[in-house]
Amino acid sequence: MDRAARPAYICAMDIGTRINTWLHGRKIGRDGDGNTYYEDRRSRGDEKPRRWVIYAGAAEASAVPPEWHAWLHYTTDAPLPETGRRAWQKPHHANATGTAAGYRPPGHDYKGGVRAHATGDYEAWTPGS
Amino acid sequence: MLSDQDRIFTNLYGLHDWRLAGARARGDWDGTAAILARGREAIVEEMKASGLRGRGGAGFPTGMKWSFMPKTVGDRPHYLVVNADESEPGTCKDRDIIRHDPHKLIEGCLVASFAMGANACYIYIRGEFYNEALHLQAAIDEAYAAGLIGRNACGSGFDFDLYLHRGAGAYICGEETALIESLEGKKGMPRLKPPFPAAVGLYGCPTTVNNVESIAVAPTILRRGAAWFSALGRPKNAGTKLFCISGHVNKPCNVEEELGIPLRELIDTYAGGVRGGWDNLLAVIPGGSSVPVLPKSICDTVLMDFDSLREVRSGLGTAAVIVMDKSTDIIKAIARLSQFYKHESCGQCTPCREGTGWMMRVMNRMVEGRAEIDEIDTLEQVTRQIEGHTICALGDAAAWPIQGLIRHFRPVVEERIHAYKAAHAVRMAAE
Amino acid sequence: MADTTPQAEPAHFAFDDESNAAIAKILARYPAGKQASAVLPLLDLAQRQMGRQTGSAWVPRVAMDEIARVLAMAPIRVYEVATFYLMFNTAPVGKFHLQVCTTTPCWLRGSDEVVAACRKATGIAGWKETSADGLFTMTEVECLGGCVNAPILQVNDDFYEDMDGPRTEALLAALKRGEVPQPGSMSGRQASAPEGGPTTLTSLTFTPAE
Amino acid sequence: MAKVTVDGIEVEVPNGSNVLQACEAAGKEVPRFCYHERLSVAGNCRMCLVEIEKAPPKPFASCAYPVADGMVVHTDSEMVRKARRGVMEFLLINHPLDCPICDQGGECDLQDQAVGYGGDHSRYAENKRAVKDKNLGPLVKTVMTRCIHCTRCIRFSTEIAGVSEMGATARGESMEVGTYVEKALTSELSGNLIDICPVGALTSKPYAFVARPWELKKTDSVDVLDAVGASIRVDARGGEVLRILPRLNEDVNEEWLADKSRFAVDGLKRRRLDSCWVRRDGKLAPATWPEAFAAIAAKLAGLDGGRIGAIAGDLCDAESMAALKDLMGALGSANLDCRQDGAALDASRRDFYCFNTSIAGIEEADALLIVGANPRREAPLVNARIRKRGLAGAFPVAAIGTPADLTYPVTWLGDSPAALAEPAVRDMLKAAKRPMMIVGQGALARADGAAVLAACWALAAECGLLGAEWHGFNVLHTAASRVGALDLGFLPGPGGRDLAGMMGGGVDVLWLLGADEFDTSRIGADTFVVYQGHHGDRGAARADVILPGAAYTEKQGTYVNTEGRVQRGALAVYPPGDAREDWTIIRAFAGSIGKVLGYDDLPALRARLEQANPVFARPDILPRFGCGDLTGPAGGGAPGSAAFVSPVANYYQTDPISRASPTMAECTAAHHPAAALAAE
Repeated sequence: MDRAARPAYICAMDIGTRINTWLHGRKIGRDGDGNTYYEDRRSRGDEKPRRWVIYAGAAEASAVPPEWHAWLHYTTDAPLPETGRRAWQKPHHANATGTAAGYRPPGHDYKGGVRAHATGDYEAWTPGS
Repeated sequence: MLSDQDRIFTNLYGLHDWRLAGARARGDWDGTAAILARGREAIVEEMKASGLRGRGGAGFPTGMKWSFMPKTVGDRPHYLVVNADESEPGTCKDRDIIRHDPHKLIEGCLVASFAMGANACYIYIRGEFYNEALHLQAAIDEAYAAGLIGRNACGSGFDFDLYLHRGAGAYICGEETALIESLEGKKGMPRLKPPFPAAVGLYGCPTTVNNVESIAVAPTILRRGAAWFSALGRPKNAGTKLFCISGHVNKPCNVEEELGIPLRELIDTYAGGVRGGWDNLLAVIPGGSSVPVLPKSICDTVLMDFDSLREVRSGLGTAAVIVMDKSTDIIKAIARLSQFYKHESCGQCTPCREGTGWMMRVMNRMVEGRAEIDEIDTLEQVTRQIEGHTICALGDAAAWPIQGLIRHFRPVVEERIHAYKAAHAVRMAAE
Repeated sequence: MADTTPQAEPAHFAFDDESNAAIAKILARYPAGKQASAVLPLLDLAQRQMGRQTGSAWVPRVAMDEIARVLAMAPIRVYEVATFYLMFNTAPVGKFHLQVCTTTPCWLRGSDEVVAACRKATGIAGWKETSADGLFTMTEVECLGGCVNAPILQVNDDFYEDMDGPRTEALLAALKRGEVPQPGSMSGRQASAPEGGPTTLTSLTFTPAE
Repeated sequence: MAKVTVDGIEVEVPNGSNVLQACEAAGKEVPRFCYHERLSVAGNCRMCLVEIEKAPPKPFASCAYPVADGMVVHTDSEMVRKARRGVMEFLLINHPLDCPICDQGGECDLQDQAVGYGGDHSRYAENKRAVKDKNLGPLVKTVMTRCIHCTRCIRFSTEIAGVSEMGATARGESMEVGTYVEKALTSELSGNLIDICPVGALTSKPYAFVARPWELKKTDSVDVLDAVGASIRVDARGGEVLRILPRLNEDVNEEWLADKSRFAVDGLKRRRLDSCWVRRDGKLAPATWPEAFAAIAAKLAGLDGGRIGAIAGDLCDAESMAALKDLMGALGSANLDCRQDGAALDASRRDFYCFNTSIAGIEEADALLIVGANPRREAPLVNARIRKRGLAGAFPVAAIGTPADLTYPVTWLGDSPAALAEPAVRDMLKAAKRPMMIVGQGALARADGAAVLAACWALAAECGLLGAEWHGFNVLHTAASRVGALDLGFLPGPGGRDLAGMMGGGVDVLWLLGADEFDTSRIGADTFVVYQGHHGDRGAARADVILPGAAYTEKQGTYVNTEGRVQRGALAVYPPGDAREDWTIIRAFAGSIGKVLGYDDLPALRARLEQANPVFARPDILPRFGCGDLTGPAGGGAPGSAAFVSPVANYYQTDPISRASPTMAECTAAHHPAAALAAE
């Protein structure tokens, strides 16, 4: 099943979060995938300001890129810049397990092809060996 | 002050002849046959009446220990084993008995063995006492030649063989069951008790293990009577005792004195006083390394006997008085003892094998001050985790000096830690 | 730890006549069937024989195997014993085995100076090392049981008592010259009596019976 | 009996038990590392501390404290919990926290007990101790840094295995467990060190980093690599048997397992027969089952039953042997034999060929004569029992054969049958109340075997080994299938030929059911050989048709051990490739040539077994019996003068599985360099 296909607005929790965001949230920024990040507008005394994300699409925690993940979890005070990425850094993707994009081994019912023969767990005798 | 006439070890300093002729001149081997003629029961009763408590450290009544041996000799022979594995830091009394008064010990072996129905006795002497062992062996040979021991010892009709066995450098062999193991040709690893040696000891036979001093005083007690001996000292702490006074005193020495002598009198009278005067005293370890250290405030008044020292949460141990003056780094002195116990742990049971190393390492850091304040409590808890959880008493012995240090000198330890922190904070700031 | 360096380990060990005579005496001390008791004395004997024969008193593994054979024990039991007790050297040592006691009573009386003097005179840096001339091996030992005569330096079998830095240096210099000074207190006092002579037992005189 | 109250539960335990046993009796778990029921008490781990009322206020090591009547024990008081936490902390300070890469992980006493009784963090800030690993040979891997010095391994090797090779050298913190001199352990029971080690210090070398215990499917089964029939647990993952462990069976193996049975497991993955082969034009070519059956049927067509023969091998299950016997019967052949070594076994009475005293019964005996056997090599677990009995004292053991170290004192009286006449033999046996005799295959597998067997029986009858309550006559087998085959009568029928008679063209078609232990070159050049088995070994090399069968871990088989104990093995994994359970092959072949064997499934076949011999109706149970009839086995001639030679020269390679095992080859190289060289 493809989660992205599900309309986001019908989720009740999402509506509550949107109202709360409208009342208390201060927008901090938006990542490349369109997920928007908020922080409490007012101070909460000694406690840390709450930080949250409104997903562009289905709520999928692994969709948060590392730059924003650090900020969201109070590792950094400000989100890390998304620019200046190194050549070996791959673009961020949400965990695809369970979606159509997930990995399937050759021979999987949805993938087709031939499953590798289970070999190597014993060594057969041949004449003369 | 004990009069010379009441001293048992009259050749303590080796001023006189240690051989048989000299020993006889000092009264040894006098009427031994008559003592034996009193019979097993009478000898044990006399020893009980004398109130002699074992001189090896634990202070268990010697007569009672002898009475634990089976009354009749069954198919298993009885053995007396004399513990001459004197290795407790601070202690050097048995060495003087062996090299200067060996016949007292040999006579004691005969009498004690007779009292326990043992026809054979082994003296387990620590291997480092090589020259002392030569003396003792020569004395044993003399006694055999003179018919004092061997077949029909002293003409009493009792056959008695005495053998000398040299150890090879292991403190733990001073523990009675470890000593038996070692004597059987194994590693000196203490045995589980029960069964106790009086039931299953050397070669699986009933065995009693006694300290050299306990055995060596026996003939004199039996000759002069239990009443004489018990009149010396204090109630329940009867008799005389060899004290070894070492460390920061003007004249370190061994001396025989009554039990119950005030510590200060002992040091001032015999050892020439503390270096730099009594007020320069920092602390005293009153009974060999295994007992907790005492600060000066307690040393001022404490009496040197089993019960008085127990009251101040220390012990008489082997009566080895280690004196430390104010110049001493007390933490280092105790840390060195921790190293001793780590080195001498036999490694058999877990708390001691692992704990002694742990304590040593923490203590070594504390010497520098490279520690945290709450580590003092951790260290204290570690000592409690060792104490009472081990097969033999070495675990306790390793724990007590540190407990004594923390009990009486915690401020010193804390100060050292603060000083280290201060010194290093400055350096860190400067960097 | 286990194995010693192969070049040091002799290929063969057998007790010589002197040792064999001693073994017979030693075995007589223990009840029949309990000959394992003799393992400590025999290890000591083997070490002394090695000292006699090679100048280095230590117990090679072949000697342990020989002892196991003589006493009908499993060799591992002999290895266990030989490594458990400190006095058995499982690696070669110098002609003079300097055993410095540094336990608290000796340390209080200045064993650090003795150690420093030993280092200076022999050029040995660490414990269990042998000097370049092969004469000295220095070992840190625990309490030697002569605490009122501290500090103590044990050279092979002999205790040298009441040491300090200069006395240590003098002793080692004498050993190097081939002299063996009289063991005992280096300050000249009488055994464990206080400095300046005994203060007790002075009123007693003894005359031999006949 | 002593009444002891443990945590409020009152239990009665025999006098002389220890407190730990009393706690177990009360159902209270007491953690322990050094204590082991079958080893002497060391009391050194200090983990089993309990509180005892009216004793000094300190915790006591329950394993070393004898019970007393009226004792009140607490295993869960505050003092006990604190003490255990303390000991656990000490054990862990120098134990590496390398559980993720430790093979003991998941079945580690230290791990389990640290969770159950330890604290939640370490206060030890110093460096941990590191210890050099020891090389104990090809079977036992060491990571000595993990050692907690419980000395179980030292006590096991000294007490149970009887080889004093392990020890603890040096002392205190520097104490190290090992052999001091680097050497492979010479015990046939060394694998048990892995089981008794409570931590990951001693682990299996061949199994290192192979699997985690929770990944394995465990199947209870029976070992067939010697005739003891030890209870085992087969641990498999997927189609692979990864390891074999002993299972508790007081009557047979206690909780031990011999090294070959444990470590030959990698032989199950090599040289496997996984498809049919048919010899065409002198060369074996792969074939399908119908092709193979057709080839055999073609050869059998029109052949007289007397020209057909069958030989059963040493690892066969009773089911396949029964099926093969029935097939031969249907073909009209009486040429059957299971004695590849030619042992002169008399199957006319069961007690002529069984270990009648039973293995556990050894502990009741009070004298032992061994004739022509080396139990240490032929049946290490029987040898361990003999040693256990010997340690209990008053157990003279005499032996006739080639002197060898059997790990207990043995009086060697001679090496040939002549020694049976030694007066010392009779003196020893007659002086005993319950004497026993073990006759090995080395005494029977020879030309004068029948005479030796009769002479041994006569000696037994004379010396009081055969009483109404006590049966002291024992035959020690080396082949797991042998007693089962004898029970089924897998022997030449009336007029049938034995193995020797089938050689050299004695038959035209010879069916080898896993028979690899005889010289196949003796088979006549024109004899058509069908080899049914699981390993390509001597038999397969000579075969004209190969039918792939199942190894003992791959079928539900019944085996009868040397005692005559009927035991059932279980299927742990399926046979590889086209291989099938052996009895189904025979059943299918019979069907293909139109013969009816009378059973189509395992229950029916087992009913057939029971019909053939009622002993098969009672698996696992071994009734003890005396000897009612002193009549001896048929003798024949007088014993010769040749010396007895044990049939097992190299313990590590005795059958197709162990010969295929690389681990066993390594052991052979380590312990029998000459044999290893000859194999190459």
